Amino acid sequence: MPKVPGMIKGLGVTFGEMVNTLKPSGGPVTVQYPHEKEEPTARARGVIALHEENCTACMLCSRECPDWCIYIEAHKTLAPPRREGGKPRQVNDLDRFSIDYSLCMYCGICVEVCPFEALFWSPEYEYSEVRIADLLHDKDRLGEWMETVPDFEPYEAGSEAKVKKVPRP
Amino acid sequence: MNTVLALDLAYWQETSIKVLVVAILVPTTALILGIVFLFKVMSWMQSRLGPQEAGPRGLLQLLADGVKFLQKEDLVPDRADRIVFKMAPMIVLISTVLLYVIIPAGPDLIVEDLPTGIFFALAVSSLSVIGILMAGWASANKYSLMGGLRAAGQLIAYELPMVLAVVGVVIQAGTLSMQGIVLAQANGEIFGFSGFGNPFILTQFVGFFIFLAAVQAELTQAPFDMPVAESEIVGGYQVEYSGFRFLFFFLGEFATAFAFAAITSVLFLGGWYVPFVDPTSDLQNYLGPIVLFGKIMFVSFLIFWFRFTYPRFREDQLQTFAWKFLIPLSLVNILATAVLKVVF
Amino acid sequence: MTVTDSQKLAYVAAQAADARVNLEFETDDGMTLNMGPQHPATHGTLRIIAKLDGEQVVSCEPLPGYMHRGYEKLCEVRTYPQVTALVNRIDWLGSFANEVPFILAAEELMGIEAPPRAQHIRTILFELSRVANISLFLGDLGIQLGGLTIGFYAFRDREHVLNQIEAVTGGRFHPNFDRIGGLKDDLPKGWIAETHTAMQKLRDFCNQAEDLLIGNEIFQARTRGVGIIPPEVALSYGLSGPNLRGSGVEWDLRKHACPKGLAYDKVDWKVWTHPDGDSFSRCWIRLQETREATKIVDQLLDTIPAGPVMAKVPRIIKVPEGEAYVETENPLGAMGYYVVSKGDLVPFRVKIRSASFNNVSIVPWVTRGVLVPDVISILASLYFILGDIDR
Amino acid sequence: MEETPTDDLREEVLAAFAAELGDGLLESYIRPGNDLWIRVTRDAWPELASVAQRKLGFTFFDFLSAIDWLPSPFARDMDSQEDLAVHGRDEKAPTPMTQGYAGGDTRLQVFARLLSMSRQMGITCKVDVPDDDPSVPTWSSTFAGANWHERETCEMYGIDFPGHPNLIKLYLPGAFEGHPLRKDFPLLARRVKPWPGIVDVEPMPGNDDAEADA
Repeated sequence: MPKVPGMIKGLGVTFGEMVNTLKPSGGPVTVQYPHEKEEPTARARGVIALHEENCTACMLCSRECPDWCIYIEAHKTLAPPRREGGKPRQVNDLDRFSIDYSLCMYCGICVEVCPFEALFWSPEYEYSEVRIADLLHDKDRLGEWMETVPDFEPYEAGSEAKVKKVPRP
Repeated sequence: MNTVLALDLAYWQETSIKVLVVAILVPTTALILGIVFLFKVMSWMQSRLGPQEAGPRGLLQLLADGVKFLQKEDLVPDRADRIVFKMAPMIVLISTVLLYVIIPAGPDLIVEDLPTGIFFALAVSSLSVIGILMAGWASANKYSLMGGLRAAGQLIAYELPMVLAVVGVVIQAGTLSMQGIVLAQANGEIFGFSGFGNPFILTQFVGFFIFLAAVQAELTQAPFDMPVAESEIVGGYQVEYSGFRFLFFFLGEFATAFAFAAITSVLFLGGWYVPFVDPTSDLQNYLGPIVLFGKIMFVSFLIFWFRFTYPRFREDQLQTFAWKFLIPLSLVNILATAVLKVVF
Repeated sequence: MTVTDSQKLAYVAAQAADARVNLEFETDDGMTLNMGPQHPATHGTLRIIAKLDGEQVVSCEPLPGYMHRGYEKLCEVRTYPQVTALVNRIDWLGSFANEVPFILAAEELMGIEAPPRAQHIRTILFELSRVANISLFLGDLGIQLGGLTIGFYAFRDREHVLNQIEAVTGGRFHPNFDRIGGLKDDLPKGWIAETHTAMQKLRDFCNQAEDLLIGNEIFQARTRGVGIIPPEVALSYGLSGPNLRGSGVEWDLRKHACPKGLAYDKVDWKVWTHPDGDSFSRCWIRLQETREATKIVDQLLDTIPAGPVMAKVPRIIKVPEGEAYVETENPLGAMGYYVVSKGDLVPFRVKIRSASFNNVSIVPWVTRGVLVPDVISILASLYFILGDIDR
Repeated sequence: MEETPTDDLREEVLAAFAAELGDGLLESYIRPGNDLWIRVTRDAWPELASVAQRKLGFTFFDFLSAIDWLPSPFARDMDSQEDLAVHGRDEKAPTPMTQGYAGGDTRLQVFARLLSMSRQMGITCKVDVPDDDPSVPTWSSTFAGANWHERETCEMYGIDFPGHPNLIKLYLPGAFEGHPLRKDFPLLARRVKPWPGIVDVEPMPGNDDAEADA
């Protein structure tokens, strides 16, 4: 049989929330999405950006990818020597670096295994497409995301990890 | 005799105006309740804003939804009883429309002041049970059938406490006429002070709460929403309905909520009576509807507030609650009212 | 759009398979009610076939498998670091917790132990995923029982936890943050203070949930004395987590058999049990556990030791030959990974023991003779995640 | 955890099982302070369940499953693809079949895990399943929870559980053929698409030893 207290408390909760939503200091928790946007955190895994200069086509990311969604093609070419008077170096020049975001499960393994710091996470998330084939981002598109990559955050006290740097042009 | 319409109309003219008024009122009131409570108040209580895109602050959203429903295909299940299936929403809506006949909004603003007004209201409101049962049966769907049967059991169970709660008011007012009940409250006095009249909620508060609980059940609103229980039987008798037939159910539900809120205001809160104004004055015809509307919104708020707060009962618990608690309580209330009526 | 013959054949085969299942469950008297795979009460694609007599359930049989992804097979072709990205998806509401037992099992095989700082942060994230998971349970419970409002509060307040998880791991739902020998990264600056605030908000939410739902008389009438599971039955079905503690068995892997690599021994907290074994006790225990978890997080946040978050591990991880089974107290119950290694890059066999699988297998037993609305409240109180049943 | 007392605990449990089961207990393995494995004959398998539950306090049923010890003919799938691309031939020698802890003689083994709350320890029980008669007596009469686990094992490994009340498919559609968790069942998702990890770097034109330099 319904007793009063629990039911009255419930009414109080909903009424209180209504007042809280309506009063200027409270407001709703929802965000009217296309008009206003929430800022994701700096570490958010939104989209993978490629810093092409650092990539050596070592295929590590492509191999470690659990979904097999990174496609890399490259060719050998000669680059100017690092020191003056040295021999020209032989480097791998990227022909193709594509990530298929319709397969990607955003695990971040590719970013983690990259030994040359060529891949970065960007919190950008607005790149949905009407056609699924358009989700295959080529190396130019991946390169454009570099602008949106935020700096790495400093660490909490007691940490021994070093803050990495994002390469900027 | 004051009259708003100082016109002398022929019977057919008067009747067609009345039909028109009811035909406009039913969807309008449903829209108002839908937007204000279902969309806005519910959203606020859930810490959000509700629809924002259609119209200023999303106020036209329900209109847009209505248009959308009209555009949808009118689906009839293959094995449904076609005639009964198509008729059911109409019957629910007819029961709602008939309720509006006896609601007074002013001394002269009433479609028909039947001498047995409240009796008529309770009678036609149970008509919707037949519509719901028809819908549940004709859909050829197990969920619909369960929903329809639950609705029938529930509405019949709550008809009784509702009638018994009204009896207390009727005893006190000494009339079944809606206008008579309003006037009885308007002419009453609280310990010799007659400014507010004497709304029956003061003497009939037990009746008021029984009536409110019964209204909640009658409208199949939570905590008594088993007939449509979304998470159990996925909408119950409405499962197979689409397009404008679903819209009819929707209109019926909210217009009935409005009508019952109006009846509650008339029975317990003094109806259209504007305090400190002579009940027979012509001002009542202008201010009365506003006062009544305010009261209706208050009662609707209570109804929807409960709806948005409580989880639902189980079917057998609901019956227990009706038969073992509400009905004995209302009988005691009648007894007490009658005794006090005789004593004073 | 053209339909090929093979598509037609596949459709016919699917229909025939469906019809056969229906036939298997058709009764000669009474009514068979098919709930799901699309049904609001099954949050996911669980199909339940109930034989009814009026509104009373004669027998009720869940049919899982609509979301079976074959993780045990998929794990066999993935390297150890890749598996964590996969198992995130098992119990998607408390996803970090899925990684932990697997990593602990691999650590055990390799003989590595994570540094204390990593153990602490791991435990914090573990508890945060518990809070995220169970707070949504409280909301879902309301939705199942007809009180919609609490569901919105749950989504609102779970967001605080998800934001904290995201700030560390970068993923809201699939953190993929736990590594063999430690963690992927350290905490960002200011995170500890923010998490304290979030935990306070979650405690407020728990109070709201208690006022709005758990303390409500209608809710209690719906759940008390419904779906009673005695302790012996719970044990023989392998029920775990709050479902087991709701039957009065005091057994919490965090307290009684905590595997190495988690910092539960450093905090002071209580294991809640309830003697009744009914739906209400299971819900009530989950509410208390959410509160307890916020307290654990608060304590751990204040005592994080300094140091590295990663032990020395080889760059290419090859796990030595052996077998290990590690189970932890996940939000849904005991979750364990039986890892068999052949000294290769990939595990040879991974048996995933998920909590919901055992928890749901009791449904046919516990729903005999109850009413249809009780099936809903029992399912809601047993609390399963489809991904956790089907894996 | 100190090593010696827990070790004694597991030795004691093992001795208790040996006393109850007699010849039924074939082999055992103890990882000190951590875990205990035992392997029994197929005939002793149901007895093991009732002894564990009623006499030795292993009342909590954790899980039951099976394991296929056949070395995978496909490995990770991509391994063979990589080798073929780089070396032009499959260099992997077939590995011999070895069983894990507590030994075994057959390709398929059913294993289950029980937990004792009073002792706060678990035990993994194994039983050999002969290839020509893949069946193991059911546990579902002792541990009700084994019902679903045995259904899953049956469809995934093709092992019969005589005495099981309702051994129908749990996950897979009724018409599904094959036993997916057996090692010789290919994982098609990894075969329909070439592995993108094969090195695809074009050498310098006219430079034949580019590959050797790289």
